[in-house]
Parts: sequence; C-alpha cells; structure tokens
Amino acid sequence: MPDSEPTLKVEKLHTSFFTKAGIVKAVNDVSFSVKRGEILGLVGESGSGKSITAFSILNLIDPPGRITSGKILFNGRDLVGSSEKEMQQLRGNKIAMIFQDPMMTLNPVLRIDTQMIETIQAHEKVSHRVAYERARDGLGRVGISSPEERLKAYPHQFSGGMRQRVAIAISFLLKPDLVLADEPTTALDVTIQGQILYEVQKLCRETGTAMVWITHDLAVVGGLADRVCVMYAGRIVEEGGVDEVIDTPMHPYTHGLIGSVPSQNRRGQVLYQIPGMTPSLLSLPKGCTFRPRCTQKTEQCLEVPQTLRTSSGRMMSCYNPFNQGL
Amino acid sequence: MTVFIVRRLMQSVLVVLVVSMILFAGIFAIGNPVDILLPPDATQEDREEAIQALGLDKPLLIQYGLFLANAVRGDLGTSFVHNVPSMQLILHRMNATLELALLALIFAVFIGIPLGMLSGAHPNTLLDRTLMTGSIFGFSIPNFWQGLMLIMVFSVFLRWLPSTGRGETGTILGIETSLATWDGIQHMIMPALNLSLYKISMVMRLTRASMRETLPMDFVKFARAKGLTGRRIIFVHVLKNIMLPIITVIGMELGSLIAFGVVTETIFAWPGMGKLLIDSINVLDRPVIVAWLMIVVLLFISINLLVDIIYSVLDPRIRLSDVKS
Amino acid sequence: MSESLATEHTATYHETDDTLSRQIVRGVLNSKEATFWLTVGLIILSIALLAPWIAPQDPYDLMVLDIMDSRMPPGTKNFDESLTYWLGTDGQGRDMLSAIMYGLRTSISVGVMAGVIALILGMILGLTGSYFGGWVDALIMRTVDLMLGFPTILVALILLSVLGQGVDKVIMALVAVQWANYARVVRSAALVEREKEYIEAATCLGLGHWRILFKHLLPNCLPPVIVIGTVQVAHAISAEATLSFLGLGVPITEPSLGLLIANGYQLLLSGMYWISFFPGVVLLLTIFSINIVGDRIREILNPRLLQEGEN
Amino acid sequence: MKTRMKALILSLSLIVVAGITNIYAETVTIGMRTNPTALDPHFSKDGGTQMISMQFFETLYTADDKMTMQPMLAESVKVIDKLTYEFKLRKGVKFHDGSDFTAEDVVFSLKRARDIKNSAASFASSVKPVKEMKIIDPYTLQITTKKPSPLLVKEVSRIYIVSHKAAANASTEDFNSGKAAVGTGSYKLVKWTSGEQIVMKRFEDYWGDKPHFEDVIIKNISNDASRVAGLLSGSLDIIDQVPPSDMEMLKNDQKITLWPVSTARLIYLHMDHARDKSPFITDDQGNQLAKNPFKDKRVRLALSKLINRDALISRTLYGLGEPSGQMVPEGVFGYNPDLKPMEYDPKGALALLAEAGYPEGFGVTVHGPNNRYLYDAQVIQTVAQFLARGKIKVKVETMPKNVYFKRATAREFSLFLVGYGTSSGDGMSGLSLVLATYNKETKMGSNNRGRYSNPEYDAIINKAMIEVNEPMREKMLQDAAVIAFGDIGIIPMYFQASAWATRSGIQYNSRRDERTLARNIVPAM
Amino acid sequence: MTDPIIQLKQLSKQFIRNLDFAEKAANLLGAGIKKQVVHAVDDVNLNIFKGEVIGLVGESGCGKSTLGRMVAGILKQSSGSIRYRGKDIHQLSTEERRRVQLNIQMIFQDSMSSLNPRMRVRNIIGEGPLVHGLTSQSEMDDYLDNIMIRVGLDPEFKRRYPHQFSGGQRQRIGIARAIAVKPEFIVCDESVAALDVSIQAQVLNLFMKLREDLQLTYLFISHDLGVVEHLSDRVVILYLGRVVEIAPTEALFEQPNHPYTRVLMAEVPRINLRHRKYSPVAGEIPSPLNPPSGCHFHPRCQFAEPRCGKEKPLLKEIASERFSACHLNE
Repeated sequence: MPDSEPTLKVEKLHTSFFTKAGIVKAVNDVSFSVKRGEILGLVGESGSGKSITAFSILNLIDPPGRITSGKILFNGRDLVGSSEKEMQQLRGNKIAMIFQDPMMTLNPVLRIDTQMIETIQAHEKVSHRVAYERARDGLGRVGISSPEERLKAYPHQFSGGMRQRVAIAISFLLKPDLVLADEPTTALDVTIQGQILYEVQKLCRETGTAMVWITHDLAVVGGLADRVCVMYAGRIVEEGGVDEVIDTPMHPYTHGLIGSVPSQNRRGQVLYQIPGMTPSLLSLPKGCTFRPRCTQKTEQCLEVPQTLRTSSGRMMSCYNPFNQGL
Repeated sequence: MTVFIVRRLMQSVLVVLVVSMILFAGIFAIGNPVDILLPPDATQEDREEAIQALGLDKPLLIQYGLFLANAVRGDLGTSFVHNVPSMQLILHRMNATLELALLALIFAVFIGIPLGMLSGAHPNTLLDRTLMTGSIFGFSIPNFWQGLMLIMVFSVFLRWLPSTGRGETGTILGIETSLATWDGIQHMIMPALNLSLYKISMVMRLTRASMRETLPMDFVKFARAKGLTGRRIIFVHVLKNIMLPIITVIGMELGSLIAFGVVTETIFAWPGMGKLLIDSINVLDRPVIVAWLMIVVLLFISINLLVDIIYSVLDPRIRLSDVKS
Repeated sequence: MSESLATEHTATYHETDDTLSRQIVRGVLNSKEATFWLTVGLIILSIALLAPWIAPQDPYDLMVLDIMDSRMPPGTKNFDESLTYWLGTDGQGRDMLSAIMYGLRTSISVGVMAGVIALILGMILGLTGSYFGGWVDALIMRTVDLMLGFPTILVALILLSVLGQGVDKVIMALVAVQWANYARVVRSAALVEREKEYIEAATCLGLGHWRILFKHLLPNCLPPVIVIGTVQVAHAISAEATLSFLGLGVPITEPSLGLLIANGYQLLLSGMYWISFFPGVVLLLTIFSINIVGDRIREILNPRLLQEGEN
Repeated sequence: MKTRMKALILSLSLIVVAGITNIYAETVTIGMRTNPTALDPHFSKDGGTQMISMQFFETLYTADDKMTMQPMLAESVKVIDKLTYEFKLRKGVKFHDGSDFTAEDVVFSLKRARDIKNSAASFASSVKPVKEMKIIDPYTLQITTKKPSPLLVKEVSRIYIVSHKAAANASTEDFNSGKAAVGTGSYKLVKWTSGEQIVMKRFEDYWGDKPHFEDVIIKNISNDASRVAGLLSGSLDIIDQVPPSDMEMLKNDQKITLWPVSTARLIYLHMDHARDKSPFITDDQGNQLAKNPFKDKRVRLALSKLINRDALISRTLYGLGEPSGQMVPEGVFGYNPDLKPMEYDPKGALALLAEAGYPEGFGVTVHGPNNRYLYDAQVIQTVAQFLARGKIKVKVETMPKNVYFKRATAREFSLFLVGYGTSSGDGMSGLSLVLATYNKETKMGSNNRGRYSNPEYDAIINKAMIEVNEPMREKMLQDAAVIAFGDIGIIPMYFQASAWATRSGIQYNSRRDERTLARNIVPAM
Repeated sequence: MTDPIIQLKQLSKQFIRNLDFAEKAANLLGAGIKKQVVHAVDDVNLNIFKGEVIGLVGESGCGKSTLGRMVAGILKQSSGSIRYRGKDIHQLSTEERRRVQLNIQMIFQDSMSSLNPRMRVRNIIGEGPLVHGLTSQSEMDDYLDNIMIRVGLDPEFKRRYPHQFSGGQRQRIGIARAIAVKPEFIVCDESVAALDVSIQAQVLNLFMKLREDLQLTYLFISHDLGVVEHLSDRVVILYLGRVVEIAPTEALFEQPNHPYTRVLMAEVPRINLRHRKYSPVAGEIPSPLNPPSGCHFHPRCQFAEPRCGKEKPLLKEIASERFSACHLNE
C-alpha cells in the first residue's frame, strides 16, 4: 500500500435517523480522510454528528438510523454495504474504537482477562494461553503495573482512568490500522486526562495507527492532533492543519468557537459568544445551517455553500469566510 | 460475607419472632378450635375438658412462651386434629408442593427467558407486541379461573388430562415424585401450567425490560466494536448481566409459587401444603397453621439467602463491596 | 443579550405544554391498542355503575328469584316467558347476566377502594419515611419488607380468616397487603428525587419542610405511583376474586365475580359451564383492560421508553 | 381332536377369564372423602377417624345400617338395678394377633378412653357415668354407674375395644404404624399412609360373617371431583359422599350404580325464643324491632309453612335429602311415625303472619355456616327465597364454620341454620340437647342455641333421662317430640342424604350413619 | 479590603457510616470491620470579601461541592463555623438565619435536575420571592418579567415547564431563581460544566454582567482551570478535602507554588499549546476513604521528602495574599 493512500477516506457520507417526528440528518455530506500515523481531531459541539460519524464508519448505526449514501473507503475498500460478517472481522481487528465513558464501556460482570482474550480469539485462531499472554502484554503497554494480577480483576475494581487504559489496551491489542476515539478523556480529571493522552500519543507513534479523535474540546485537539475537522449540525464546516485552523479560522462558526474559549489572553473580558443555539437536526435551517447564528450572513447563505479547498490542504464551506486572504 | 450472613440471620430471627407473635395472637383471635373439633352434639362438659386437654385455658402469653420454648427445640406443636407433630404433617405434604413449584419455576424460566429475550431483541415488532400483549394477558387472567378453564377444556371437553389429584408417584433418587410415572406427569401438567403462567409472563417482561436496558449500554456497543459475534454478545455479555435481576425475582417468585399453591392445590386437589393450610384454617388447627407459616417463613428466608449468595457469585460488584464493608 | 433572546425563540424542544394528566391521556390515545382497551374498560365501568338501571333482574331481590329456575342454560326463558336468561342462571335461579353486572359493581368498587386507601396510606408512610429517615424510616421499611416478603394472597388469606367475611373486611385485608407496595415505590422515588438538586435549591430558598415535601417532592414521586396504582387496582380486583373463590371474601348474597365463579365451580365438571365461565370472562376483560392501559401509562411515564416509542 | 382342542382352548380361556375376574373381585378400592386423623380409635370422635376405626375395631353394641342397636362383642346386657349393668360377652372372639377377647380388654379400653391425653374430642364423657367395673368372669362384666344412666349401654358402646396386650402403653404413633392397632374387626390393618390410603386385609379368624372382599384399599380423596373421576376411570370401585352436582350425571351412567340413603342428620332452623328484642330482627327500615316475633307460635308455624321442602331438596340439594318433621328418621329409637313434615303452604303462612300482626312481614337476617353441611350456603339462600314469599325481608349471612359456631353458641343470631346428627341411634340425645331448656348445671339443652323452653316438654325428657325401661322410654320420647314439634321449637327441614356410587357389579349396603364400611360392600345380586 | 462577607473557620465535614448491629456482631467474631469516615472537607479556612469572585478548583472527590453546599446552607458542617458578616450562621435566630439563607444562593451544575420538572418556570422563579414576601401575587408578573429579561429569558415563556427549554436556557432559569430573592452571595457549583462551549460563553458572560449589575459575590466551583482563570479574582485549590493553595488568579497561574498546583497547571489543555509531548503524572487520585498520611499529595509528588508522608503541612502565607500548604516552602 502506497503511503500516500489514506487509511480511511470518507466521501460524502450521509447518515440519517428515521424517527416518527421526522428525519434526523445526523451526518450530512461529510468527507474527510486520515493517513497512516496521523491523528485527526474531529471537533464539534453536542449534536453535531461527530459520534455518529464514528459509528457509521464501524457500521454500528442502529435502526431507525442508517447510512443513506456516501463511501467509506478503508484501505481502499468501501465499507458501505459490506456484510455484517465482513464488518465483524474488521471491528476490533483493523478498526478499533474507544468510548467516552470508561465506567460504562467494560462489561461489569466479566473479568478483564475474559474481555481481552475474547477480542483476540474473535479474530485470530490462537490458544487461550497465547491470547492470555498477549492480553497481559497489552495491559503492560498502557502503563498498568502488575498486569498479571490486574487481568483477574473485574472492572469495578478499577478507577475511571484505569478502565480507560484497559479500553485503550483492548483497542490496540490487534494493532489496528485505525482507531476511532470518541471523547475518551471527557469524563476524566485533568491529571488523569494527561496520563491517557500520553499513552495514546505513545501508542500511535509506536504502531503508526491512524486515529480519529473526536472531542468538543479545542484545547485537547490543539495539543494532540495533526489536523482538525470542525463539525456543525452534521456537516464539516472547516478542515485543516491544527495550527492553521486555530490561529486563522475561516468559517464564522470556527471563529466564534475559538472566541468562546476562555483563555489567558482575555482574562476577565467579555467572551465572544455565538448567539443562539445549535439547531435541532429535525428542522435544519435552509441553506447554510449556521446562517441563523452567523454574523457574516448574506442572501447568498440561503443556499448550501460549496466546499472550498485551498492549495494548502485547507477546506471550508462558507460564502463569507474570515481570513480570506490566507 | 460474614457480615452479610450475620445480618441476614439476625433479620431472619427477628422476622420469625415477629411473624410468630402476630400469628399466634391473630389465630388466637379467630376462635376456639374446640368448637370445630367437637361433634355438634358435644356437651358443655366435653368442651371444657377439651379446652383443658389442649392447654387452651392458659393465658395467651404463657401459651406463646410454651410454643417458643418448644419451637427452639424443633417441636412446632402437635396438631389438634391429627395428633401428630405439625412439622411431620407439613413436611409430608411439602414434597408435592415443592415438586409442583419447581416444575412451574422451570416452565417460567425456560419459556419466559427465551421469549423475553426474543422480544427484547426485536423491540416494537409485531412479534414483540404480540408477546407483550400475551404476557399482560398472562398476568391478568385470574389464577383460579385459569385453572377452572384448563379443567373445562382439557378434562371436561377434550378429556385429555385428569383434573385432580397427584396421580401415581414413583421414586427417583429416593425422592417420591409424580414425575416418575406417566400418570403422575399427566396429573402434573395442568397444575404446573396453572401455577406458572403468571410467572412466565412476569419473567418474560422482566427479561425484556432488562434486555431493553442492557442492549443500549456502552459495553454492548463496545463488544460489537471489538468485533464479537452477535451470539457471544447476547449469550455472554448481555445474558450474564440480565440474569442478575432475573435471579432475584425468580428467587422471590419461588416463595410466591409455594403460596400460590394454595389456590392451585385447591382447584386441582393437589395433596400439597397449600391444601393443608386451607384445611387447617377451616378447622382452626392452630399448631398446624402456625407451624405451616413458620416453615414457609423459614423457607422464604433460606431461599432469599440462597438467592443473595448466587447473586453475589454472579455479580462481582456485590462480592467486593461486601468484603470492603 | 437581546440577540440571544431573539434567536432562542426559535428552538424549543417540546412545543407542548404538558401537565401530568394531559401527558397520560394523550399518550394513551396515541396507541390504538390502549385506546381500544380503555374503551372496553370504560364500558365495563359504566356497566358496573349503571347495573341497577340496566340489569334485567335485581339479583339481590329474593322476591324475584325462583329456585325452580336454577341452573338454566343460556337462552332459557323463565316460566311466564317474561325474561330470557341470556347467560343462564345459577344454582339459586339468579339471572347470570344481572348477577355479573352487579358482581362487577362489587368487584370494581372493592378493587378501587382498596387501591385508593392503600395508595394514600402507603404514600404518606413512604414519603414520611424517606424524608425524615432515621428510626421512623427504618420502622416503616422493615414493616414494608416484612409485608412484601410474603405473597399477597397468603397474607390476605390469614388476615381474612382472622377478620371474617364482608366487603369491608376484604378491603381492609387488601389495603393491608397493598400499602407496602406504594410505600416502597414512593419511598424509593422520593429517595431519588430527594437527592436531586431542585430539592437543594428549595432548601436554599429557605422554603419550609412541608412545602418541600408536598409541593416539590410529592408531585415528582407521582409517576411511579400512578403506574403501580393501575397494576395494584387490577391486582386487588383479582385478589378479591381469589379470596371470594376460596370462600373468604365477600358474603354469598352479594356475589362478586369471584364468588359467582366459585358457585359454578362444582357444576363445571357436570358440563354446566356458564356459571363459572361468563363471570370469569368479564373478570378477565376488566383486569386485562386495566393492565393494558396501565402498561401504556408506564411507557408514557418512563422517559427512556417514551423516546423509544416515538422512534 | 378338533373338538378336544376347542374344549381345551375354551376351558383355558375360561380359567383365564375366571382368574382375572376372580382377582378383580377379591380386591376392592374405596374412594373415601374423609381422612382419619389417627388410627387410635380412642383419640377422636371425629367422623373420619371413627369410620376407619370401625373397620378394625368393634364395640359392645353397635348400631346397624338403620341405626338400630344390635349386640356385637356383648351378647346381652342385664339391668341388675338402677345403677348396675351386667354384660355377657361374646365367646370365641379373637383379636387380629390371635389372642382371645375377654372382659379385661373391655375394662382396659374403657379406661384408656377415659384417660386419653391431648385430645380435643375424646370419649371421656361417654365413660363418665361409670363408677366401677367388675370382672365377674372372663365373659361377664358388671358396670356400676354413679347415677341412673339409661344411655349407658349406648355410651360405652361408642368405645372401641382394643387388645389390652397390644395397646398397653401404646401411643397414637403406635396405632398409626399398626403396632397397636389390633382389634377384633372383620378387617385388619396392613398399612396406613397418612392422607393417602389405608390397605386392609380380611381377618380370616373373624367371629361373625366374613366380609366378601379379601383385600381392601381405602383411598382418602377429599376432593369431590377426584373421587368421581376415579370412579369413572375405573381406578376406584366405590366412592362415598357423591357430590350432589354429579348425581344427575352418575344416574345416567349405565356403568354406575347409586346407593343413596338419608342420614340421621337433621338440618333445621333455630329461632331466638328467649329474648324480647332479638338482634337481627328489624322493621322495614332496618331498625331493631321492639318485639320478638318468634315468641309467637303463629309466626314460627308460618315460617315452617313457607319452606318448600320438596323444592329445596330437588333443586338445591339435587335430591339428596328427605323432608323431616322431627328430630330423628325412621329406625332410630324415639322416631314418631305420626309426626309428618310440614306442608308447603304459603297462603296459610301469609294468613298466620297477618293474624300475628305482621301482614307486611318483618326484617330478619338468616345466618348459617358455609362449609359445615352439604350445600349449606345454598340452602340458606334458598330458605331466604322461601321466607321472602311471606313478605319477610330476609338478609343472608354465611360464614366459615369456625366463626359461625362460636357466634351461634354466643347467641348472636336470631334465625339460623344448624344441623344435628344423631349418631348413637337414640333420639334421646337430640331431644335433650337441642330442645330441652338450657341449663348449665345439668348440661341439658346445651345445643339449644335458640333457648326454646317448655316446662311440659322438659318434664317428660327429665323422666326419660332416668327411665331404663326401653319401651316406656320410647313412648316418652315420642310424646316429647309431639310437644316440641307441635310447638315449632325448631323448624325441621330435612335429613341430609348421602349416596355411594359403585361400578356395576358390586353393591353397597348403605348405612344411615353415612359410614363406609368395607364389610358392607358385596357383589351385586 | 473591608471585612469579609463570608468567613470559613476550620470548616470540616465528615461523612460517617457507623457500623450497624450486624457488623458489630461480626466484629466480635473477628471480622475486623471498621466504620467508614470520609473527610470530605478538612479544616478549611477562607475569607471571602464583598464583590470578589473566588474560584474553587479541584479534581473529582476533592470536596469542592461539599464545601459549596455547606456555604449555601444545604449541608451542615461537622465542625468549624461559617460566619456571615461576622456572625456565626448556626447561632442566629431562626428569623435571622432565614434572612441570611436568602442572601446566599446557589446555582447548580445539572440544569435538568436542579429545576423541578413538575413546576412551571413562573413558579420555579417566583416561589421564593412570594414565600418570603419579596413580591405579591399581584405584582408577581412584573417582578418575574424583570428578572427573566435580566437573565436573557423571554418572559413569554414563564408558563412553560423546564423540559421545554434548552440546556443553556435552563441554566438561565436556575440563575433567575437564585437572583429572584436578591442575594448578595452566590455559590456556583460547576454551573457551566455541562454546557457546550458556545453556550458556556453566553452563561459566563451573564455571570460577569450580573456581578456588575447586582454587586454579587461568587464562590465559583469548577474543575475547569480555564473558566476559573477567566472569571476569578482569587483561586483556592483543593486536594482531597484540604486547601493546598490560595492565591490571586494571575499570580497563581504565572507562578504556582504547591507541587499539585504545578501539576495541574502543566496538564491543563490550552488552546494555544499545540503538538504537545504529554508526560504522565504519577499515580491516581487516592480514595477519600483512606487518604494518604501526612501531605495527601506526597505519593504523587516528585519532590516528596520523608517528612511529607508523616506530617500534615499547614496552610501558610508565603507571600502577600498567597498561601500554600507544602513543607517545601520551609
């Protein structure tokens, strides 16, 4: 596989939920890609569709939701329309996922070893002994001391941070090509978050795994990711290198979002606030979904803006972007 | 675990004491058993003699004290009517009741859980709605009437199954049971079904509710994201979690199966403990009533203790919290 | 600030202005099945209420009963052909149709009265226990545990054998076995609600204990109470029937459905099915309709299930 | 050859058939409603126990199928003086264990019955009049009483004679296991499984006529439907206490024969005679009436006339009853053939009520048990229907017997249904307990819950109590009955009937005392 | 500065679970069960002055919410005292205490659970003022309109129920309820933690505006250093129930003294720090059930000395207005 080929390439993905109240377009025309060894930050506020995007990639959308169109190319192969069996072979093996709430991700009534070994044995025909040893090594790699002992424990005997480490160890057990991390540090304390970020960064670097890091926290993305996609109401509104996007945001939403973050520079000052609130996905505004909250809006915005790509690899969809000169 | 058992035992002793006290006083209030035991042409003299013979002339507190003192020694009194130890009388009938209750429980578990899982795995489908409406039907239909209808259909009209009695019994592993003979099995089908229909519905609904609660949990999604097969997820990850509430309920239900035996045994003339209770109430055979309830209380308590122990084996969280405390 | 005011107008999550009762009514009417059974239940209820005016015979009036008309099969006419026994007659020559209408009256009133009294009693005790805690709570809850440890029918049976027969006694026995359910549900709901921050906020606002208890805590404990209330009323009706069937319930001259069934029990084997069958069907319909509607209410009041239902 | 072959086959098959039928005929399985509480015959007077005791044990005298007293273990009794009876005992009687029956066994049994412990219903009162027992020789026994006791022979004849050797120091347990259950009866115990069945075998050394069936199994099946089902399915040969509701069905079954009999249990209505204001007697509005109408004989008579005994028996009791106008049925000592059941006469009743000052009736609650007598609750309702025809506003209240009898004895009721079963074969007990003036000291009228009181009647009864001349005593009882029933002291309604059902091929010689005796089962004629 | 409006003196709160009878009995059998004591708040001294914003920072389980609830009068302290304008709150007469209680209000984290779901907005906000006679039934509407507009809510919505609002709006209702009784002092317990960034900014701005308009004093509890830094005048750092450092905000962020504060500062994600190399802090946050001896932080502290494991460091003034509890400062 040539290095330039992205590990994951999502093209014009649409995922909708067909509810009694109407169609919820949770993911709306989303395209992005991640290369080997790259960490992509997927940033957005609640309800922006970032988690649904991740679940769409694994084809874990439950009814009444489903992928309505688009392509998900994983190592060049389109996952949309793959059989459940094919997906099962990929999940946990080639594509792994880390969940938000470490207290809920592990099965409370199964021992850690069971939960790790079953993952290995689901994909590789290896003896219990071998699987056990690999599980033990996996635990060691995420910085858990005396893994031998810890394997026999139940999840409730662990703190939140430790559980998240276990979940990460499980995700990296089979050296996947891609890891989808859905806000894995949101529920953790600052010092513990630091520990987790350290482990993840280390593992990605060691294994060359591509990673999609989903979060609402721009600051975490800034520290961790190489590139960032900003989602709003089911769409990606801006994409680019971390420095570029944060330092010179083009889309008014990104601009507003960064302005809203309290930081050292603006202590005590009135924060920039994006007026209004996130629209209901059931009744999205016509045209640009950000239009009702946008300070830059014009008549033109009543139509969905085209996605613009710049030569430097940046992308955004807005008629009246900031920092246009760049 | 020690604390747990100590606490449970102390609670149990208290419960037994309180229940026995209430019972003793309550049944004392019902009336004098002598009126029932004596033939209608008995004279006043006969009455007084009988009262003395049975020790009913002593004050209630003394009677209770004597009862307690004997109970501690394992003697729950001698039946006024049968002149044999109440305990022996009850234990003799217990077999038939437990047999029926266990079969009903087996029905409830092996029909209720699979149907509930099926329903919970396919929510809001026609199947689910049919099963759920069926289960509401199941616990709406009054137990005794359901028994009558079973008799009407299968015994009176179709003449397939015998309507009453226990039938022939045989011995399996030294236990006398109706399951050992074909005749016994035929006799048992209807009572067991009658007893279990309500429980099947309950277990089914409970299983479904647990499924509905468990399936959206993150750990299920995580298991899917790990690439596990649907079968492993349902039968290992989900089942082990939903078994916890189900086991608690089943344990409690075993107790109520024994109690509901009172109705079923009356209808199907099943020679179990339940009928003994009704008969004893009718003749105010106080030692038997009190002993019956004492034994049932003890039975309940032991079942609950057992369930809690099983629970703690199944749920690692319970086990640890107990050690920690 | 005016900016945000203007835009927040546009997005409110639920447009409806729901009170608890409206929410329930709307929810029930949203389901065809529940609506159907609600209608059946209401018809049964009106039959029970109107029995004295619509029943062909007053089954309690000994003057109109004729022992010579006893055990007539459905459709038989009485001797001067003035009355057709559409559902047959019982062993005393009572018109079964009338007896069922009147029996329904007894059954439903016993069930509802027992349910309401138990609800009030249980709610007061449960709420008191949860709010004050300590030994009051311990005493109440240990009693509740004790009551719930035993199956309803067993406790009621023993109680009735002490109390004797009669509608009032049955109600007493049913209240005695049911209050504990309410107390437990109210208490556990109250314990959950009590931990919620709106109670802390009320404390912070310096509101009195009773005000917090009745204006803040109580209304929020109602949904589970309503849910088990329906189940318990159905259960009470069923339990009354069972007790009467066992001969420990209502008096024989004013038979409830359970007693009607009991009266026909012996005759069932001789092929005289109608005496037990028809009252049973009505009893079943009554309980079933309450349970179906109750089940729907449970769905409505359980927010998680509601979302599911809306999908 | 051919014919011989045929003959052989024929004879073989005959043997086989005969063998089968023979085996079949030798064992009989009884479905019995009641259940013995113990096999100790002295433990309880309770009917179920006595019925079983009667299979194995015998008494000095016994009531026959018609309830007439007949000698059994005693051959004769001589009244020596007012206080002394001399019994001549039967010779050559053997116990099941082979030992001889002598006077010693009688003395032992009578003493044992007196001293039995822990029993609610012992026979102590039957032996009470006995002052002294003197064994003259092994077959002659003299019993001296404390005071004249005309019923002594009947009373001591209630006590089953057990073997003084086998039963010495025996507990109830020993009887139940069979160890001490050694009697002189025509069957001996093989095995008892409490609550289930009793297996018995014919006692080949029995002194009298030997019963027909060698092996008898009594199954205790209290559930009516089960007994019927057992009979229909062929697993039972005979059942007792056929449920009334099944009478019709069984009557129409070709393979079943019914053997009904009316018993000596009288079902009657008691009225409150004593009080001026009776608790459950009200006016139309439900207020208590200041006057007790039952004190007026016309009202009592009207009530009796209102009861349509035939309809009650045919509709409510499915025919299982016999209308009655007195305490005892025909055949029982003291029966008066002149006392006929009251005619159903609603018009006459209305006239009487009007005459007594109740043209529009009054209100009354009829009380009764709901689990004591055959269809008791139904009977009470039907009675209420009848009374309603006399414009009486009737309410009905039934309750379980345990509550009912306590309240009835406490005289809480005004009009109530009770039964009295004469079990001794002598009308004396009923007349003295139910209708004689209540007297706590003398125990007279202890079942007189209505407190009927008639000095004239009491005088005759008191005389009869000490009269040892049987024909004279019988006349006294008959005269007394005329007074009490003419006065409507109680309203007799019917004698409860009972029926046995057998498969065709056997018959049961039904007994008025409702007892199911294995020896009464014989092949059908 | 003038006299403090709130003074916390040696304030402590322990949650004790006593042994029940069974456990005592089990102990006789040698089970060795001990009663559980959680020192949620341990000997806290703090003065809060009129008009200032105190940021209270700490990780989960450090007792910051417990402290806030004691100040707000929801929980009673186990020992120590809370003084309001110099008077011990628990020694006031009932009437006075009620008045003080109204002066101290609280705004909660979970906007859903902090609003009674069965009450209309009108009653949620208006109940307090009405009960305490700050307004009457007839003037209620004007009173409410005034407050609702002040917090950015449309008065049209006052007949609605809480679930009909978005998270941000609900938080505004909570704020309106608090200011409706005209308090001087408001405890904000993680009041913006559950909100999206863009909404959080709106609410933070509202807090600042209200502070100016109504001369409010805040105790602002948060785990988010960024928010605290933005809003507070002084910051208090809690670790396992103890105050480890108090300092004016700028000073603290520029030069954290306590090793724990330093770790915290180092780990906090900042939007202007990119492509960081994370380095892990040692250890986990210990359970408050059995905290480490001496300085609670010593097992995780890279500078720990033997003494730190034995002796509890006292909070000492290390510079003007700066306090820290660390043996290293000596």
